[in-house]
Amino acid sequence: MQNFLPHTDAERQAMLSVIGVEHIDALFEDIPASLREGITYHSLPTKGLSEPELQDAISRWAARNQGKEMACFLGGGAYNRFIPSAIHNLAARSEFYTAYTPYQPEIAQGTLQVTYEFQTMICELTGMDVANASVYDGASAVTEAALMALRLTKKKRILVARTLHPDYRQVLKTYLKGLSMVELVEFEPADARCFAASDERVACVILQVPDYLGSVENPIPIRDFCKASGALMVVSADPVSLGLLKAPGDYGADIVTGDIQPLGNHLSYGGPYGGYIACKSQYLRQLPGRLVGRTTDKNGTVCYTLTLQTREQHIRREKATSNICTNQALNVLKATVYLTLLGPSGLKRVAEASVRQAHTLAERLLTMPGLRRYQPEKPFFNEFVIQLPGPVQPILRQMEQRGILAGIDLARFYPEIENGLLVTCTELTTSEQIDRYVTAMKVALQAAQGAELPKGSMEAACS
Amino acid sequence: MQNFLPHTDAERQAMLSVIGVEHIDALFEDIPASLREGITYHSLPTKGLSEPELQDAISRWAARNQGKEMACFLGGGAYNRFIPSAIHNLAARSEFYTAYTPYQPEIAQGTLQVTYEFQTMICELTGMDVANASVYDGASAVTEAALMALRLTKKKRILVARTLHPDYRQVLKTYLKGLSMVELVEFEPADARCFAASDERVACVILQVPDYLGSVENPIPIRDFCKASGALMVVSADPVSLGLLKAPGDYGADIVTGDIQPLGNHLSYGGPYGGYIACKSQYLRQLPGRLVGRTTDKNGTVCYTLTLQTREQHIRREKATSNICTNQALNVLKATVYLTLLGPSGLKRVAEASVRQAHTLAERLLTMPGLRRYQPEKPFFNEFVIQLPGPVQPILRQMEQRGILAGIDLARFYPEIENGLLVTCTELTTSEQIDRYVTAMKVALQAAQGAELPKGSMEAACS
Amino acid sequence: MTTCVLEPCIFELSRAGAQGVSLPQDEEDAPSVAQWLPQEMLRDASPRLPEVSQLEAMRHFLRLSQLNHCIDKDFYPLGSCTMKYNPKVCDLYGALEGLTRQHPMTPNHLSQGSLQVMYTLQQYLADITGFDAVSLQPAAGAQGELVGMMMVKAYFESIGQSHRTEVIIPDSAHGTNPASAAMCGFKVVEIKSGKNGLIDLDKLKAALSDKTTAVMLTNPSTVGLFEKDILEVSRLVHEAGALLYYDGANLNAVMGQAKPASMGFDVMHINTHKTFATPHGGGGPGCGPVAVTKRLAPFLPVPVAEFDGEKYFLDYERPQSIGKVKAFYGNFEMMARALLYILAYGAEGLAQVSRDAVLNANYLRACLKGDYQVAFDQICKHEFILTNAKQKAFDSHLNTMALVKRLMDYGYHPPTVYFPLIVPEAMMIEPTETESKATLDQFIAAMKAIAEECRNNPQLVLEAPHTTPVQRVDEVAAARNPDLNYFKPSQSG
Amino acid sequence: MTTCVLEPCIFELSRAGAQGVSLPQDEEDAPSVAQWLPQEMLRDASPRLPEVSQLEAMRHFLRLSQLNHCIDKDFYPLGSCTMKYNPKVCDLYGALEGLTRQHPMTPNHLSQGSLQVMYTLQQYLADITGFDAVSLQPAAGAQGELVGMMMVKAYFESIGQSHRTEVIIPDSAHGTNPASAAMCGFKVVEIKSGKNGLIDLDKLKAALSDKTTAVMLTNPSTVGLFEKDILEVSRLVHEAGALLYYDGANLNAVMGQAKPASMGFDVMHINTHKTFATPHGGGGPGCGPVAVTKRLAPFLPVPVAEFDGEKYFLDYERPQSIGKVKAFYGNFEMMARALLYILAYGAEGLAQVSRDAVLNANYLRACLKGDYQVAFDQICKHEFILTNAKQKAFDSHLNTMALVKRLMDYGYHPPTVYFPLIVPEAMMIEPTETESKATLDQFIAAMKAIAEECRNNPQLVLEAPHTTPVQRVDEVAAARNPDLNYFKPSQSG
Ligand SMILES: Cc1ncc(COP(=O)(O)O)c(C=O)c1O
Ligand SMILES: Cc1ncc(COP(=O)(O)O)c(C=O)c1O
Repeated sequence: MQNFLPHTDAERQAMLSVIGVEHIDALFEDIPASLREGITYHSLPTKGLSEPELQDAISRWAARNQGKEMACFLGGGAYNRFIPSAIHNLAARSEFYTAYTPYQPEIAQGTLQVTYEFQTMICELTGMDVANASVYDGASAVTEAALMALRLTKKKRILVARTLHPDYRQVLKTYLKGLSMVELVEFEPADARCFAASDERVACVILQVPDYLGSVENPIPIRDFCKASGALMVVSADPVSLGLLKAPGDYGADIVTGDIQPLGNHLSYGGPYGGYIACKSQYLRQLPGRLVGRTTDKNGTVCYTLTLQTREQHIRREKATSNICTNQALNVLKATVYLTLLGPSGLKRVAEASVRQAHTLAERLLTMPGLRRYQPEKPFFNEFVIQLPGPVQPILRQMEQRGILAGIDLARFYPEIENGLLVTCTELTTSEQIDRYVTAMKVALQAAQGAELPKGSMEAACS
Repeated sequence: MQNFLPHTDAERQAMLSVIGVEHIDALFEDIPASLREGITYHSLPTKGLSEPELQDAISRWAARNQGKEMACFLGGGAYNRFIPSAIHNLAARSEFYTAYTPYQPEIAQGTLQVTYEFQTMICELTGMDVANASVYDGASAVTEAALMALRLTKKKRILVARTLHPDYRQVLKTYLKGLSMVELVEFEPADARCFAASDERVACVILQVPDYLGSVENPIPIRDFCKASGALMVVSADPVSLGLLKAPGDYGADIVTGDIQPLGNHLSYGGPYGGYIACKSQYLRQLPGRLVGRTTDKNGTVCYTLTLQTREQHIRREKATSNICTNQALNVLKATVYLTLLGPSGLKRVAEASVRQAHTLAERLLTMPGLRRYQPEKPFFNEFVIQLPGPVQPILRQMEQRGILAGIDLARFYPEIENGLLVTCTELTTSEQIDRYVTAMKVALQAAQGAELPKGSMEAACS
Repeated sequence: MTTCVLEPCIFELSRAGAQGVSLPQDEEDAPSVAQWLPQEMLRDASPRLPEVSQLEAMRHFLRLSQLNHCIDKDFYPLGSCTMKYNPKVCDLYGALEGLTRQHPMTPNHLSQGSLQVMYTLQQYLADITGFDAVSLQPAAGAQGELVGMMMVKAYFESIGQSHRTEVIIPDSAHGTNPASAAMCGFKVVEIKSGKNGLIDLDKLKAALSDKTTAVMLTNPSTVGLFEKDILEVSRLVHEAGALLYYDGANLNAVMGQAKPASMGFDVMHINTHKTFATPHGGGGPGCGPVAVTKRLAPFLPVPVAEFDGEKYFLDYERPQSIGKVKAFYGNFEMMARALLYILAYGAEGLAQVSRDAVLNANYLRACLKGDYQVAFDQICKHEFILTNAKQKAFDSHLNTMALVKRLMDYGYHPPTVYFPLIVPEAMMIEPTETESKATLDQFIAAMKAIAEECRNNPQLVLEAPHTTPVQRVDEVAAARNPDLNYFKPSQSG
Repeated sequence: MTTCVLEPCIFELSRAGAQGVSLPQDEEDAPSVAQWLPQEMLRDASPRLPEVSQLEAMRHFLRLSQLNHCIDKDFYPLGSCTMKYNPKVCDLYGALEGLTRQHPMTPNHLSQGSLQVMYTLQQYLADITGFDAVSLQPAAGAQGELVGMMMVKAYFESIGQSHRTEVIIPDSAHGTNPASAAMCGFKVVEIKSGKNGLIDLDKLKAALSDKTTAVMLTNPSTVGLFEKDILEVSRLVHEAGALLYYDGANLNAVMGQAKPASMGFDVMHINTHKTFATPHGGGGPGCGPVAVTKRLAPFLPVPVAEFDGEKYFLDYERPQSIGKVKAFYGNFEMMARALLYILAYGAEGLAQVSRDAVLNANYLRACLKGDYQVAFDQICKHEFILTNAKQKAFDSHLNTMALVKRLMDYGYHPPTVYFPLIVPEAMMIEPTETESKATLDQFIAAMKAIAEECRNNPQLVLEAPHTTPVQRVDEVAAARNPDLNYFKPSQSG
């Protein structure tokens, strides 16, 4: 079996003689014999699979997932959005797909210019001056922003909204654990008292707009608090929402972060996505990750290059702004093509359609007895929280049986919201799906009221 | 809706003023008003569909086809073969996919060199000296070969084997209808008498190896007949079979044709595939279709160009060797990549596996009471004909219900073969599928014996 | 500096034992296939197919691809070819196994998706052309022409007029027209075009007779002008008892403006790979549906996709059919792509396609006529013809070929040249509707720059191209000593 | 001849009103969304995103793509980066909606395919590395390092040894090692490498103390040599009560030869985008799984994929877990691709991968050592280091950067340069196993030609590259006046 290895045995032998050894083992004699003895990979197939078998394996994995056949009302930081076909065609091009990091600008202008264009688009969406070439995802983006704030303000207290994506909060917590004396304080944005008085100890306040529960809150009190406290205002935002909503820079944010998945990237069970960080230019030197700058070459041709690399680990090592090296460049390419194809009006339309479908569904659900919206006074974007009259899981199972992924059970993340279900619509949500959702919910609620659930669905509920 | 049109209305207006007219209608005044009045396309949607709607439409078409979920034992000139993934990646590249015919060699070396490589590979497979850049499909290839023979020999009689693909025979007949005095005679290859005596009137004898029914017959009597009669020997051959079987040139063929679908091209409900024609060099000037030749440019660089174009319609018009213009270049690319990836040993292995699976299945079927092979004395390749004890259609319906496309009912093409079913295996046929086939056939035969079929399946049988 | 070395031929990269893809191993006890096949029919020697690793194969073909011009990279003002942009949404086809893995012999009831595509496309094309019935079977325009002519022939046979054996074709026609008519056994009668490149009615009248089966026209004609006398032409042809064939290569100019059937045509072909944007793929595949009036419908190739109100099916019960011209049903993928294209635009969008195609052509014509001679300087349809008349005044060697080769240095594909034959030194420019004004303006600037170079530095133009991978290919040598096969480079020919 | 004009910035192509994709029209009576959102939170002005047609967008990005070097086009001898060929069969991923359209919050029982992939890959990676447990969550190698260090920290806290605060790292290490340790709040203690670029045991002993939490090593080290004293190193580290971290960037050298766990390491990361060929995509995405011994397993990030004998599920019940480092579960697509890669090779194939990777490196070393100084001239593993020592003798300006820029003119990507820091003027060459002997021989010829040029025509080398789209980019100006945003080209910085 040749697999993807090019050498024939004859060639291997010829190369060994050039090297001046008889047997390939001679090249491994520096490895202690005790390590080499009896080494096996017993759990792997001994021989590689052939390509037809590999095609078959991956098709079978895909067939064992049920998501794509169902109407998807899941969101919470990952959105089932329309992906223009041109994106795949371009991203699949070997010149983008199989290129390395553009360290050699002479032969990497493609990736470099795309990144520069991406940086600019992110600045336009966020109202910031500069943006980087990506970090891992929305969670690491907001975490890196917090670290920036710590370095910039030299203070040790971070206030984070409880309505920031729960995974992002967890990542933030995990990263900050390593740093001594840093204090991470969660606040409830609805609680006006939090920001009544300024607090000089605060390095930054982190909020999400629209927040994890879909609400669009007034950020001005927090902005004023930050101003008064000398703290940085960090906003995490779904970039699609910024097609319609005010750029955070316009209401005073200092650093804006988020995840570019909704910009033409597949859901793919959670990744790869990509984090963006944008900030005001005075914070540039503390921005982590790669940056592409525009310059000229020796002939005066406009060109692009990685720049300000002294912020990065390969130059500054333990003093770098971050340890990030490999980033999410291909996701950046997809996002850049997405924003190019949609343009400002397309992005706005996608945002508007999502908002409209969410409100249509919410209005219909809220006419149903037993369903309430959590914090009904708050305006929301394309997601909202419904409180069910009873436990969420059995209702989800019922809805699944009708081909609907009805939402995210908030029990794990927000136990204080009783029987809370986060429901998401996007521009791909159809009216027919909304009808089906409403009907299925009625049936599910009735079944739930009918005390005992049928046996099958109870079992499923435990899995 | 912008669709894929780039102009804004303002740009349109600006262009009109440069042209010197006020309104776009002024550009259409040469069309009689009576033609323009009230023109509508009532059956089309008035507005174009958006891209999400288009994505949805095509997915729904795909979902309404059931073929891909079933075990496929259909063949008969279109084969369900393994397609290496690299082919798609390369064929999807805009540089190949969206290029025009390589009339300008300076900026078309990619397509030109690929075609030259293809021509060479086809010659290697067929044992011929030259091959063209493709014609439409295997049917038009064999037809063009017949027309070549008519021109070359200036005779009027064509003998065609009844075991040539029925569609190919029909196409041949359709094309020859236009030509006065040409006589198309079908012969039964099994009938030794056909070729007992030479016949000076014959322009060519056309046979298929392996033939439509899967058999591999001895071509030597026909070769001898052709030699003796001054007729050309035309062989139509599945190129995959030529990885294992003798090149037709080695047993005396003058022109070899076939379809390149099995070389990395999708089944796609019948097309696009691609026809190849290869011949001895003395027939070159009568070869239809494009040809790529190797030459040099003004700097001495080796390069490629379309050549011998004086055979073609755009130069020779009604005297051309054929009317073909657009051909099957992208299918040629796929075939060339396929043959490159598989190499001689890979192609042989594919052929062998197909032969082996077909014989395994045949042997198991032939142990079942009531099943016979048609012409059991003949060796066969990867297809064979089973004669069922009763009508074929109800059995096919039964097999379909078990997820099996069991074969091609020969009733329309070969009514003389009673209850004949053409069964095909390829290298993708798995042992598990063979097991399922055998079991399903048993059940189907039993059901058929049980006199009446259930009502549902009878209805299906009539569709 | 390294010299520009193009890619070696794949056979030069071959190494015995290398392989580009891994196939399943034979089982240990797999029986030899030799037992089942006649010994004398087995190969003695392997074909010399290349043996390379997958990476070597990828690099080879990727590098080759980069030597190509393509519409996704830059402008292709190729007259008569309608090189428009193909929306990438059509590429979804390749990802959908429901379409790609459907065997053509799958029974109708399991192929409803494919059949729906075919049936719907037939309906739409009938509507767009104004005809009554459509066959999607022909693989390209030329085969569509052939089918059309075969039907004409069958029709006249069916009404006992087999004595009709001539087809009248103007000298401006594409080469496939006479070639197709000839393949059908007809005698081709060529008539000279009038001064505007349009039909000369007197010549037509003179040529028409009771031997005429059909007149083949392209409208707009191959000079890019609408046959203003088309209704009169149609009257004359039908009066002579003949039929009128429409070469649909230029349909892109008249959608939403006029239907070929209303013009008086009886039969036509459509090049979906021109008008409906199935891509050219380096020369194919295409799809060349034929559309006909009721009178000719019985002769369409079999099968035709039909719908019984519930299910789609393939109809073979057409006793007068000419038969088949392709195995199975035609280039199905191209049909699906054309249907997507039509759906993407809708009725209003297709009308706008033609308006913009004509707008773009007239804009280019208006902007270029100061620097180049326009063969027929009037409002054109989707294309127009320039000649070298002004340039050859500066240097008699400045022929059309020299001018367009120079265009390559500016990144453009040359226009169609030396066609139609009735205009000496023709450069036929068809911008299509998918080119933006910005692109057209850049092209205009390039053309003007070349006109300037012809004045001031003709040598620069005469030695062009300068920046392409190869330059001035020796086509004479290629034809004189044809090298068509790597292993047999010299052919007696 | 036209001058080489690179592609304009996308914003320069923008035209108000143009659009690249068509979206569904709002229904006539669609309610305005303004009613649902606070007026003051709505945008006043649109973001200046580009407005172009789909064709303009395609051309822009296609042309940009052609300015890139890529592994599918030519050799990438980038030390430490393991730029191997990615089998195209992995690209099937993108066509399978069952994988691409799976939302991460889909319940376990509806995500069995994805979970199977994750679980199986965890098992395989544990086997290959010899460790007991694996988390696939880190997005890249650097995040894997960070997770590893976090676990080390959590472990020492759990055994009451929070006083340990130092991490020992050799000066040859990749920059991410000290950066990751620092992000975790550790003090980095750098130790000088020994004469062979390997660990100096005395220096290690001197640095080890009861403050040491861990020693981070790369093995084979960044100079491409196996730490021959690794067992002794491990003994010393563990004796000091510290843990040993394995930077898996060089795993490609030792598969089938030695398992990191057997060498005595406690924790490691794997770069699937190096060893297991998930492609680099112009800089990412990657996937950086961490593997650990039983002792550290309780601290792995949540969730971990588990299997209960019937169903796969995500296990969050890990009370000692360090928490999460990524939203959801990591870069799933990269996991699927890595798993396909491992399946494509199997156990024997992976061993052969390392053998061929080492063979190729030693072959290049043997062939180049006549012309270039080899930093450590002995049998190497998968990579080795050259310097400019011989060349600078001809012209003192002939530094490493000049040499490798010249290599671009021969069509190759330069090696990794100026890394590791311990070798001045390092050129680090890692051919990987997917390069054929023919490619290596061509590369050798190019390197020899450059050596020759350095002797005879140093200016040619010093002014290189000559054939690339841009040449000698002004990086100083880029850093001095950072222009990072098209609409705000000048930043105070
Ligand atoms: C006017 C005209 N007629 C017919 C054809 C032939 O069409 P096809 O190439 O699809 O066979 C062409 C194609 O170039 C053409 O331009
Ligand atoms: C030795 C070494 N360690 C760590 C890394 C960091 O890995 P990643 O880029 O995946 O974050 C690299 C990558 O270049 C490396 O070469």
